[in-house]
Amino acid sequence: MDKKVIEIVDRIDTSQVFSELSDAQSGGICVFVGTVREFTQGEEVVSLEFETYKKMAIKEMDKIASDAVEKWSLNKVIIRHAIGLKKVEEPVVVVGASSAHRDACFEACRYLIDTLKETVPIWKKEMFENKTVWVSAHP
Amino acid sequence: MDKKVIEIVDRIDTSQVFSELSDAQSGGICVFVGTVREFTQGEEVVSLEFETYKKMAIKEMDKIASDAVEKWSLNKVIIRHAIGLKKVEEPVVVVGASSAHRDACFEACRYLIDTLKETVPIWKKEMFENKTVWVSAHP
Amino acid sequence: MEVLLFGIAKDIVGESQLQFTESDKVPSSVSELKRMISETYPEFGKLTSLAVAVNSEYAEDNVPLDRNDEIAIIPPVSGG
Amino acid sequence: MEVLLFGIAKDIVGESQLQFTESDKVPSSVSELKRMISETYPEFGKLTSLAVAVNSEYAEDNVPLDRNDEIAIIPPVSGG
Repeated sequence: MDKKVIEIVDRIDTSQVFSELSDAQSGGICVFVGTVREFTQGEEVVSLEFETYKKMAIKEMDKIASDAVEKWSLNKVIIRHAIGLKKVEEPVVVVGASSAHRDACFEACRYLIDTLKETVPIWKKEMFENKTVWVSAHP
Repeated sequence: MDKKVIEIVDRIDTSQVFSELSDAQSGGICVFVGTVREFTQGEEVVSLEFETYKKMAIKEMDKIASDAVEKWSLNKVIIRHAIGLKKVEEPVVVVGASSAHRDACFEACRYLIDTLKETVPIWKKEMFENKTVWVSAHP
Repeated sequence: MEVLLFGIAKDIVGESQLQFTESDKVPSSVSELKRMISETYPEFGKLTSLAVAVNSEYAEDNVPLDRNDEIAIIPPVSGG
Repeated sequence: MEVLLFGIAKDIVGESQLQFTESDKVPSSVSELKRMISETYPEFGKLTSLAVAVNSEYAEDNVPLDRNDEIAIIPPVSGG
């Protein structure tokens, strides 16, 4: 497997992620999975819909992964985001880092998800019973 | 599933951990897996052997999990440690936390592994080509 | 010149692309594009932020636009 | 009185349990137990730390020991 896995997929399978990040030089693997939460600010979410500018999103995800590999000397890194309609409890994003020691993989994993949320052109629409909202669009 | 999963096992299966931590009230799941690294301080490790005082270890792991659930309002938490002989790349410990927002699950996950390493009566012997070392036993 | 639209930008305009066909109305820079769309569609002025990508990279306001560039409006992102 | 041994403690003593059979030599507190084993097995003095568990809980030095307690020597832990 390549050192970096960067993907936009229709459906995320969380069962293989630790195998994908496994490495003989790693003592620690940290993975974050973002999932659809039933309530947001007290309102019941029916589903989320994700849309992307795929070509640019892959580029931005690759930059984040490369920066993390360099900064924390990671052995492997994964950034995988799902698009389309997602129901409650479904995984929508997986980021993970594999490194010699645990400090590095924890810090890198946090960096991956925080930076993804800031820069990667993916948009999330929350579908409630009676309305839809593009998240973060308005102040 | 119970809110807390506390286990000492012979072999760790990482493929189910995100399913185990899945929860409709969670937007984030953070998991750390500790694995056997091939080299430690430049020397090649053949394998690790873990031994435990099981009754006490389960009690201590349960305290750590309960403290984390309370402090970070976790929806689910897992602490699972393997014992016996482990070869390079094999998982030896899995800790994970599931929470509404990602700050909580990251902080809790870090707390789980850091505290486990400080208080849970489990002992690790590193087997090199020509010697064995009980880790941390001597200054 | 074509401009790709995503997320709320697509909803505001009601299309997935903007077309600038008359040569005297083609924006020559990122800042001019932003100004033109905000004048035509005041809803853009209410967004948290508004970015433009040129050839699938974020572009500063002073970046010039060419009709062969791949240009996209990037409303506030919300992945993850 | 039986004392369980784990990890390097088991290696130092060469057994998985210590037996205190003569009534005049049974330690009456955690601190006395620590002192007795360190005198008999000086290797314990070289460890990073040495703890004792009574009924599977960490016990301070002043905790008294009863022969019905489950007592264990806890050398420096290294899980994870």
